[in-house]
Amino acid sequence: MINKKIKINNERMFVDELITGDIVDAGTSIYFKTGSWRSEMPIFDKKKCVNCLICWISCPDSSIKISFDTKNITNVDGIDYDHCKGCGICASECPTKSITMIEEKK
Amino acid sequence: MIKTVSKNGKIMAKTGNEAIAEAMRQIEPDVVAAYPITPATEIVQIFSQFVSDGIVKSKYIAVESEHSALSATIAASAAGSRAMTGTSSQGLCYMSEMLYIASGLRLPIVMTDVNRAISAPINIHADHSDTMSVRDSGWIQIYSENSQDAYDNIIQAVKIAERAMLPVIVTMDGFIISHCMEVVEVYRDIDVKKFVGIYKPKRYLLDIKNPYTLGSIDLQDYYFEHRYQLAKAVVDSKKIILDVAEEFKELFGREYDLCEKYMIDDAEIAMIVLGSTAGTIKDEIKKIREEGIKIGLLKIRIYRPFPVEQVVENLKNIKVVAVMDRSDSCSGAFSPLYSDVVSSLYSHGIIDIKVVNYIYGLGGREINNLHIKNICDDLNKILLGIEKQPYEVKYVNIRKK
Amino acid sequence: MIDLKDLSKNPERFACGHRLCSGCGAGIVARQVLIAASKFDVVITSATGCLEVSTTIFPYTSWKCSFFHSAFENSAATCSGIEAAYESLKSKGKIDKDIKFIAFGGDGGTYDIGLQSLSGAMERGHKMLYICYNNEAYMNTGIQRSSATPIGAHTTTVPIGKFSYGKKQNKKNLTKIMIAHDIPYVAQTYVGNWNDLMTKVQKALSIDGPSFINILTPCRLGWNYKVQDIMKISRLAVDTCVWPSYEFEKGIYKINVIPKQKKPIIDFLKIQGRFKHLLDESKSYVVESIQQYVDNEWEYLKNVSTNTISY
Amino acid sequence: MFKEMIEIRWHGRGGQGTKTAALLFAEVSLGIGKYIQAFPEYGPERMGAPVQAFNRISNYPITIHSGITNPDYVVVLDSSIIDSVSIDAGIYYSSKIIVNTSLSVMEISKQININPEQLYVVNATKIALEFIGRNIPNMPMFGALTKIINILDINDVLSIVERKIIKKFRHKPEVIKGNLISIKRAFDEVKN
Repeated sequence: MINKKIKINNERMFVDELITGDIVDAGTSIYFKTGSWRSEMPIFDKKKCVNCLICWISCPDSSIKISFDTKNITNVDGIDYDHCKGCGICASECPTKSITMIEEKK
Repeated sequence: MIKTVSKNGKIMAKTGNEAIAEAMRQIEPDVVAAYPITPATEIVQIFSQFVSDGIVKSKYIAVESEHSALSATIAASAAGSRAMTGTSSQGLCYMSEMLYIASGLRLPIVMTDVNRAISAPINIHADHSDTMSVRDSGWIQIYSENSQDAYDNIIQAVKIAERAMLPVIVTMDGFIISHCMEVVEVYRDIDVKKFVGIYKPKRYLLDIKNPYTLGSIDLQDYYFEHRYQLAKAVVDSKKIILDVAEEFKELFGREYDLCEKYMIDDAEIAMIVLGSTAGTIKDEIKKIREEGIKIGLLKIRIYRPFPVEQVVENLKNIKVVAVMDRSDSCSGAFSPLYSDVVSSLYSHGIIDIKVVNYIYGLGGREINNLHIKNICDDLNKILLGIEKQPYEVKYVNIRKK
Repeated sequence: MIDLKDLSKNPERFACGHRLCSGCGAGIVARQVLIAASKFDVVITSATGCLEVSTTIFPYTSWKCSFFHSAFENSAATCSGIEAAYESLKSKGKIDKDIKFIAFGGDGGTYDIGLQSLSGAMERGHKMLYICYNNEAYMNTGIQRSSATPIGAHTTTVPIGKFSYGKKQNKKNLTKIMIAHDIPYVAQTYVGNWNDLMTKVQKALSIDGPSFINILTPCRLGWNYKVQDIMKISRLAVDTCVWPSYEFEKGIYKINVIPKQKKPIIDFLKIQGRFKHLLDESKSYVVESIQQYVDNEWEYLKNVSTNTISY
Repeated sequence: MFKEMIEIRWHGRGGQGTKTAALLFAEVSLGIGKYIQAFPEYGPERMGAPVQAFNRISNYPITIHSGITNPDYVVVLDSSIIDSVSIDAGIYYSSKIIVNTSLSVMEISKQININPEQLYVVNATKIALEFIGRNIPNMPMFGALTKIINILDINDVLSIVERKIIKKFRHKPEVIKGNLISIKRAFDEVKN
């Protein structure tokens, strides 16, 4: 119930709707968008990428999107712009320079 | 032979500490985390012997401080286990931060506090300064008059806590009760276990299939609602406390209420008190009554939530009341129990009653029948108009030139 | 060796949408720890601090596993309470799963206010992993000095000034203190080496008893560097030997990363705003004394280490 | 005649079993159906230092929780404390004092200025050494008090005490026997 309300309209809950105690359902922060924090934005070039996953493991914001191909091998798909804060660590760490930072267009 | 109240009870000689340890053995909580402090040490000493002897299957954590004792107890409770602890005085002060957290997180922890004065000067004897210092922490506070009370209260506390989702502190006066061997009726293990039942929390951290976050940060948008929820729960717990008392009476025969009335129905003057001194006052009231003075006693058993309605109901026809505080607010604005009594009366429009605040027994200072008789004489003089109601706090049995 | 491809197949347990600073090291630590622990069910506790307040702003939480916070100084005691409850419920047959317990704390909550609680929990031998994400100052409250703050660093409670070059004391060597507890596993690692960090986490979790990992976690705000340079800076800490990567397992020291060429400490200091004032000629004696301290500690570590293992 | 409530004060030194005697006296009294209280002089107990312990015994529930200021009986486990402790504090005309001593009533009476009619003596140390083998005079003094207080049957006392200590000394039956004999001996020997 709590998730739904946050998900749909970010509405504040009334006291009667709150679970007893200071409880939050797991993983609800995905409904909080931090993408607007960016001043620079990472651009991912799939062609250069070797799927080493260093960007994925280095990202503090869990914002590198991955998927699994038919052989169940992990592929890097790109950036979750809803949450990426534009820190540029991925670009800086990428061994094949598949990610570059550009100015965020407002 | 002394008759038992309960059908299957057994009369035993136990100190307050032994009675609490006995109740804890019967309750057999999953986790106990505690740190030694006089005069509460015996409780955990006896209990850890039960653990060492395999008499209970509880896990005992001998932590390195009271702060960690309550921290670990809170965590164990949040994890889904029935958790208990115990302390006194400085230990309770050191736990203070965690007390507020336990109630804020709505964890049904049961703790014993053996009432002892707060330093400085360091003193190991009874007064209520420790529990009074955390009276607004959102814990239910139950005061015990004697070892039997302490034993019965701790058993009821488990049920109250789990039903109200609030932590409960059961207190008894240091040494006066904790170290005094008295007659205690101990119930059968099986009956106590049946009464407290099995703890089934709705949500708990070890339920890893249903993970959640407990102890998040509230900003301006939610803190107020959560604290309101807590305050309401504490006030609403009065009904739960009475329900549990009713169930207790059914199974064990002993009656409990938020307050205990003693010869107060036709009284003109009365005393209000917490803890062991109630017994001494009862003893003296019996004698004073023989002189034809209509005096009664209202013993507050449940101090938090404060039994506002019962206090009003029982005092509304009284002319002069002595509120006996075993702690001092050092404020000039009267002491905790007095403030609660007077605001209860005033909020209900009862203003033509004379209420006098007596502070007694700090650091274990003796309070006996003679002192109580003197207070009664004071009240009687005010009743008869011989003396005026004093405008300041009166200190009992203090050496002053 | 950590296989990222393999680990990436497990569900992510540290959700996006938290409110740590852009490029925050604590976020990297939390994620990598959880990813390293992928094959276990875990319960997490945390001390009050950046990580906790930024990841659990009601009604949002970034934790997809059970997470508990109660206060600043008691992450270890809290974790020990949960572990005790687990042991109790397991012995009574109420729980059958294997669960691991991880406590997080910053350097303030670990080196300073939480030291007693940590020491107690470690001494009692609870099966738990304590992780200190060490950013060398109280960053959550705005960069105040802690006992983990290194000599010469500028903080808001020991600011540089006419009569001050920042903190005058060396940082406390907490890793050594934890080693002195004689617990089965103690390690030091850093954010710039996911392989080293995650291997140590896995090792710690495989051990039957308490373990402690001290992770150097640069803070962009407090250390004042270019946000994307976090990995570079922490690697420099290892290459200059001011923060060696080593472990202490069952009484044996092992250095895990030996720099190919030990770099002078100035290389580490000069790219951080918190040490900028030390570059002035008049403060060269401070830099020299830091170099001396680093050299001594490094020699000591080499002497006590019986061998070297790199991950 | 049994007063509504009897109050007893025990004097001794830390380590002599003063508190134990009071606790045991309460348990024995409970065993014959009395309401009881037993409490030590509150505070840390230190070996060798003078200590006190108290009892209340009644046919009715005891609600009073103050200290005992006017004891009906005073039991002194160690006569060497007479000089430093006022064992006569709060006593009144019918209080009775029982002292462990090798001296006579008259000698003690002179020493502490108490009416000899209120005074009783027994050489509990000698009895303890003879039958228990150690100078722990609490058990014999227990027997002496039983005699003077005259509300407990000595046979009840012996059987209840045996039941209480049998667990502790399961492997030392001679200790149990010694304790019981010393109680009985002091019961017989205490005199005015």
